[in-house]
Amino acid sequence: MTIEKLKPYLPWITLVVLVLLVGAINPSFFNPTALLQLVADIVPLFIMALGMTFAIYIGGIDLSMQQVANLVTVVATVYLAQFGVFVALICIGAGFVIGAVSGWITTRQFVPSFVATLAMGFIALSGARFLSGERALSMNAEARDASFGWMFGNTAGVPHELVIAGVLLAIAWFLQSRTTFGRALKAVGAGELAAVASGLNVDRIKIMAFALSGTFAAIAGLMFSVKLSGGDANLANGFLILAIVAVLVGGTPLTGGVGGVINTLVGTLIVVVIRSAMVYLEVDATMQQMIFGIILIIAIAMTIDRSKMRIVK
Amino acid sequence: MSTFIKDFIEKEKMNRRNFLFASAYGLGGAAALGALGPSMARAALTDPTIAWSYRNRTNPYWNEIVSGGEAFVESLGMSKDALTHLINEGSSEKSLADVKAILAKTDGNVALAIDTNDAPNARPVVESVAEAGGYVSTLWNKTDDLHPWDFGDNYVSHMSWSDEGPAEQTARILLEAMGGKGGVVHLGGIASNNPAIERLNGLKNALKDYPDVELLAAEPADWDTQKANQVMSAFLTRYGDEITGVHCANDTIAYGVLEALRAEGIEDMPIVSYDGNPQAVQLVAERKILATVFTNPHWGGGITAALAYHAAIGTFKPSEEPNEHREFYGPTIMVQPEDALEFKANYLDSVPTYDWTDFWGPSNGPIIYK
Amino acid sequence: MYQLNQVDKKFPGVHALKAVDFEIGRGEIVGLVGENGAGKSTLMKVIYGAYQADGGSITIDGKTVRFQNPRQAMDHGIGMVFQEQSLITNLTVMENIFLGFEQQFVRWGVIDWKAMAEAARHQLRKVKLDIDPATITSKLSFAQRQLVELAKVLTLEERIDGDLVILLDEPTSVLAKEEVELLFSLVRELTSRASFIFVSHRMDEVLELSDRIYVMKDGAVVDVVAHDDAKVDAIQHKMVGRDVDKEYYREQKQQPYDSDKTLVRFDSVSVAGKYKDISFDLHPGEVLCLVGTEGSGREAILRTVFGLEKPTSGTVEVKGSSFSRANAQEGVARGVGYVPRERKVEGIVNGMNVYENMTLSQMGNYASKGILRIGEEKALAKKWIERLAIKTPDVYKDCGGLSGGNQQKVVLAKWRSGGSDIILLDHPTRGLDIGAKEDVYDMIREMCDDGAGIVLVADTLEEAIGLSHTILVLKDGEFQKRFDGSPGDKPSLYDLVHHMI
Amino acid sequence: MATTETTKTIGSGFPIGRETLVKWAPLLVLIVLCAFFALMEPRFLSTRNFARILIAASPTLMVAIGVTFVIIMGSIDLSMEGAVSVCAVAFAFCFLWLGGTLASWAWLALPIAMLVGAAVGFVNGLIHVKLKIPSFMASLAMGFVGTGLALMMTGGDRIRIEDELFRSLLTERILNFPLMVYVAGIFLLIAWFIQTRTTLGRNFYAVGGGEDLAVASGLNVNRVRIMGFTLAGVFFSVGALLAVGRLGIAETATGNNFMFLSITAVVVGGTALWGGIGGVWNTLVGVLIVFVIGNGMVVIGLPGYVQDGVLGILVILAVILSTDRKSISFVK
Repeated sequence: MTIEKLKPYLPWITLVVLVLLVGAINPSFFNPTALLQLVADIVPLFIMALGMTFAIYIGGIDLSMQQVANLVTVVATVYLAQFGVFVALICIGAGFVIGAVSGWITTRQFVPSFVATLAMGFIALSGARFLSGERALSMNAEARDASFGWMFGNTAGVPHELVIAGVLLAIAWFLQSRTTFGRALKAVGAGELAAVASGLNVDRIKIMAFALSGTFAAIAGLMFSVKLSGGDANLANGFLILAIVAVLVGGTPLTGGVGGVINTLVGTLIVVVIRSAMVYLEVDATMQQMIFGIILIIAIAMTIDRSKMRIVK
Repeated sequence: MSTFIKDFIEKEKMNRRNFLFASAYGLGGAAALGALGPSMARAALTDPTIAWSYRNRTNPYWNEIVSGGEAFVESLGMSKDALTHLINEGSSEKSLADVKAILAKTDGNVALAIDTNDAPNARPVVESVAEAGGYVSTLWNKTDDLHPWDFGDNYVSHMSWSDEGPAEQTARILLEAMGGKGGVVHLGGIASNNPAIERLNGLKNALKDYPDVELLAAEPADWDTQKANQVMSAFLTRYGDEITGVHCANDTIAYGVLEALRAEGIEDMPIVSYDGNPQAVQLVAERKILATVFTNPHWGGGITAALAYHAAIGTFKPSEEPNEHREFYGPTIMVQPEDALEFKANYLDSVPTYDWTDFWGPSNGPIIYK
Repeated sequence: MYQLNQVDKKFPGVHALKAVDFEIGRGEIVGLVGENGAGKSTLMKVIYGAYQADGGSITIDGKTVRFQNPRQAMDHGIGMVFQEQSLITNLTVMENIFLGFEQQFVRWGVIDWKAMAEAARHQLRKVKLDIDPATITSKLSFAQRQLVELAKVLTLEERIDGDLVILLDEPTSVLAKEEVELLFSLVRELTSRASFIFVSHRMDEVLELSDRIYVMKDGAVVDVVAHDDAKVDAIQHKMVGRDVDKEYYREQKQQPYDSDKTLVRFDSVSVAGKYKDISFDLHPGEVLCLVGTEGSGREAILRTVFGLEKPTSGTVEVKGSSFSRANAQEGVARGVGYVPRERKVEGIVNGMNVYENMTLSQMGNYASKGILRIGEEKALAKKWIERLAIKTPDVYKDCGGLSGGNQQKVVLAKWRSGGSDIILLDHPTRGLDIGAKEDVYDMIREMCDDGAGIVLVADTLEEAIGLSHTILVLKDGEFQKRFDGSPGDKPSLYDLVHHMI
Repeated sequence: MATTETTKTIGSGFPIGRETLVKWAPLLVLIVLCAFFALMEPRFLSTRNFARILIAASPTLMVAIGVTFVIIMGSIDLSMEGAVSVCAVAFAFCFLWLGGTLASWAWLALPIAMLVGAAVGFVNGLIHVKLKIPSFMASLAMGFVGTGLALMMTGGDRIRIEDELFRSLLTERILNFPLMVYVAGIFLLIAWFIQTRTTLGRNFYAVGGGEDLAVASGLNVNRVRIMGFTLAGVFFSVGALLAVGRLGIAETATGNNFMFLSITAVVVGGTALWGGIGGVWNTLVGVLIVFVIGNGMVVIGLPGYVQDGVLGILVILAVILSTDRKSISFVK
């Protein structure tokens, strides 16, 4: 029975164990400001994972997020001078629309989200390549600082990125657990047919979930673009798999209806700890990938709650 | 934060160089002056961690770069394991995160050599290293408005290669071999990568003098052998015998092209490539490739680390060096069939021992912006 | 021959089997009855090897055996016929029959399809089913599937030399009357070769078929009755531990309905391929029962009222106007509530707790601008838990973990608390024990008293007759006959069956 | 990622045409695509071009067939990139170490590579089944491990295989098609054989059609699962061998891009991600569709930046056309 009670906390426990392990081997890991900075740096990844949580929470997946973010870095860079801070609206709108179209293709055309979002990602990539003229673009530094300088920097030692992440997390958490929409998401993830039979507009809910993941991808892309002060069609590469891994390690399985945004927070932190442990523990360059894979297996084996899964596929 | 905006407005009228310097500090300034502050003041470091941050280990080019870095570390009397490897796997996000991690771990006591994966990523990397008091030398990728001299001593140097000229030279060799007529196809790198753009421009420049040669098509092959193979196959369908020469953006692409041709039994197609990988040089010696351009990644990898290290320990003071010592082109050596074997013996089979304190000897002049 | 001695099984927090003694002789048909949660399914799982007993012993012909999995049980001649959907629908009939035992047809690593088809035909003959063994199972009717299921278990005949014990778990729940008769005669024939354990909620069938009947309650065997001594009342008394109300279907509570108002009007409605030309009116306080065999169009009519099916012709009016689009949202918005047959899939959301399930169809009532008032939700759930005596530790309990009857109560509470006054009940008492059934019947009467109209597809004909004001008999999607049933003047079973088949 | 099939057999008064149409839709899509590209550029429709498409498609076809088995079981295998890399590299090392030409003992490197593939798949299956980790995550992580292993073995170098005999896979042609196309064809037939004529192959469908029901029938589902992943690993290794044969290079990057490509191909071919439906011929058609699109777009001279988008749109259309919408209640 005690193990049953521990289950919801397994991701947290895994995180703490990992942190202690790395810290025990290399105590310099415990520098609080450095840790804070470490966490601040993964904010775009975390936002991406937050969005991915919605897609996975309803039992789907969104593979277009990385390309949406790529597109957004280009859009943000190209139109910053013209629209200033309002370029954010264009970016977020683009993410929302792409996500909604993915959702529409999945729900109304019965194309599995794995393929639908992958294909939508290709379309977004085309857009990014076209708009960027196939070049790496950089933002006008003055315009960037004037419009988005507030995204970075510190207040009372707290990096602003963390504040943004915190706000987004709070919004996502509120959406998930305090709104009819979040409740509907859970119903769709855990029992879609029952949701239909209860008169929920399931299609719209699913389309909204993908639209949300697209929106978060756009926010992540925008932040990343501002951080790097530029954009190109490949800038956000490398986000996708890590975002998925972060969600899964956090304990939101692909079956849907279980887990949530708080899990994603833990999952992202676990991924980041593993990754920076490679640097802190000076893991041999040719071994890093393999060790990442093995630790991942161990972490997932520890964090997933199998009691909600009838059949493990 | 608000002080930052105030600063920003005040400094708006300053000249651009100084402004960038200011904004570089300004963005993260509060953090630097707050908790992390003390390390900023240090002028020189003792026994800094030497780190190389690069794309991946699955590419021979980066292996050459790293071998240079390791050779340099060994020249200091350390084991080559002393070099810290930061691998970004093609992700700018990871590149930056790894840099932050190493800075945190060493508290800024680091001499970093880096290719930032994507040009926009160079600024945040340099900013964070400078802020933590470390020393960084960059290779290949940076935006045009980012300059080492805007960061005092901490941004030691940037080395790149001007590919347009050498690519034009190889293109001329190719066009000559084609007899000045026929059709040429170009298989490029990732379209947005600067070297990919420059190498295609080189070909276009050369074509101006060969009006009878048509550029049939230019497709990105993403530096990828398999993709190059498929694109070349499709070219063969579309243009067939019209193709009388192939211009490849790098050696990896050339391998894929060669195999696509081989599958068709075409053995004598003129091909040129770029990078001078050992296998490509061997192919040049066998006249399967007519020319490649050796950029000496071994030296490049070693000297980039050496610059960061020696600046860090105070061997020289970067801010006292002229600009052409802070931003410069790396060496290029044209490899053609006649000298391929000799070249291979001199540079590849036995790697020359370089003097890692001769920072600018083999370099190729200051970087020129268009 | 086959014996369980003092078998015990415990799960965390539940003592599922308490020192159960059970035996079955050669060629015997043994009935097994009990309320849901009495331990029947646990006992069966122990018998066919899905669970291992914690205590006691299992002997076959005096030899102690212990099964780690169903496979080992099969090797000892114990087979199980599951409820309808236990064939894998994307496989052929013969593959299903020999699933897990293909090796006998494999030569040099290759499956000999001809040999398998021949062997499958042999099995199908045993159950008198004349179909091509290469048919994809999804193309069969439910009744055919049930027979294939039996044929599959009967492969044990060839495989095992010794005696066979075959468990039949609710084998008749999807069968029409004549199909049930066919099944029973088959079972009786087969007693020359096998013994049967027969589990069913239909007491009459158990009584008819079984030589002896085991009655279970709370994980223990409370009585063993011989066929000749068996009386429904007595057995039910043992099962429930109290007398079953004589007025089982609450006929005395049946009130006349208000024929002046119309909730739902069907005017010559057809859905292509499902049913055609159906007309009826549903009035407040009326229980309208659709009677027919599986596939007669009953469910499709329910789904049309709810908005899940779009009529191809005719008009459907719900509260005076027709739907503009066929979807459930509009149905729910007009006060239609749907209690589906697949309770665990469509009724409740497994993974959501009690209050979340109760407000799922009416979240708008418990939210301001999309933000939920969770406190009110919990209060609602508490109220209905009390009102319907739902057995749950608290409102946070995952509905997937409740018993069938309590799940059904949650579903009914969901609609009633939301003010639905057109309630569609599809097999509302399916799989429920007697006590829970009575609760459902009470609720149906209460809803009628509150002015709700109910369209019912009942689990049994008796239920249909007992509960309804109006009965429509359907056959192959066509209307046959309408019966009015006021208390004391109800149609007989025979009347209905006559028009059904 | 999962759906439920509504099992409504009653009143299925649909014309017979629809089911057949959906079944053949992927092939129709393929033919329409070929016709379209041929119309735009007649040279597309030449034997030599088809040979080129098949050369490019062969390794992916092998990988896609491997993952088809796993998908039929209702699971998914994302380890192909790592598996292909590690098989290619292991093959190259053994091959060179044993003599460097097929005419010597080095031919042993072929079965060794397949063993390596089987081992990767086996471990993958074990992790999935024994640790009860959903296959999506288990195989994804296993892919990292595979790539990492390949990287560790090569240190990042590429290994050239120059042996003319081995390279005859690419250079020798029978009836205008190189040997590797025939090798792929033979393995396709083997896969078809496994799918239709062996117990294991049929059990994949049983597991995909209803796992709990298969368990209740006495099927050792765990064993079937592990065998499925192992078999997938073997096909990944064949894909690796063909990839090495095509380019003469074995490296850590040999496995790149196989993951999304092969799964897209499987789905486009009409095999359902939720298991139980489809098979190796579907996968063949799916792989051909994907590669015909890729080749065709370059052949008709579509600008590079448009190609990704067009691929995306065509993939969506192909899947829509080959989905039996009436039999599905929802898709995730």
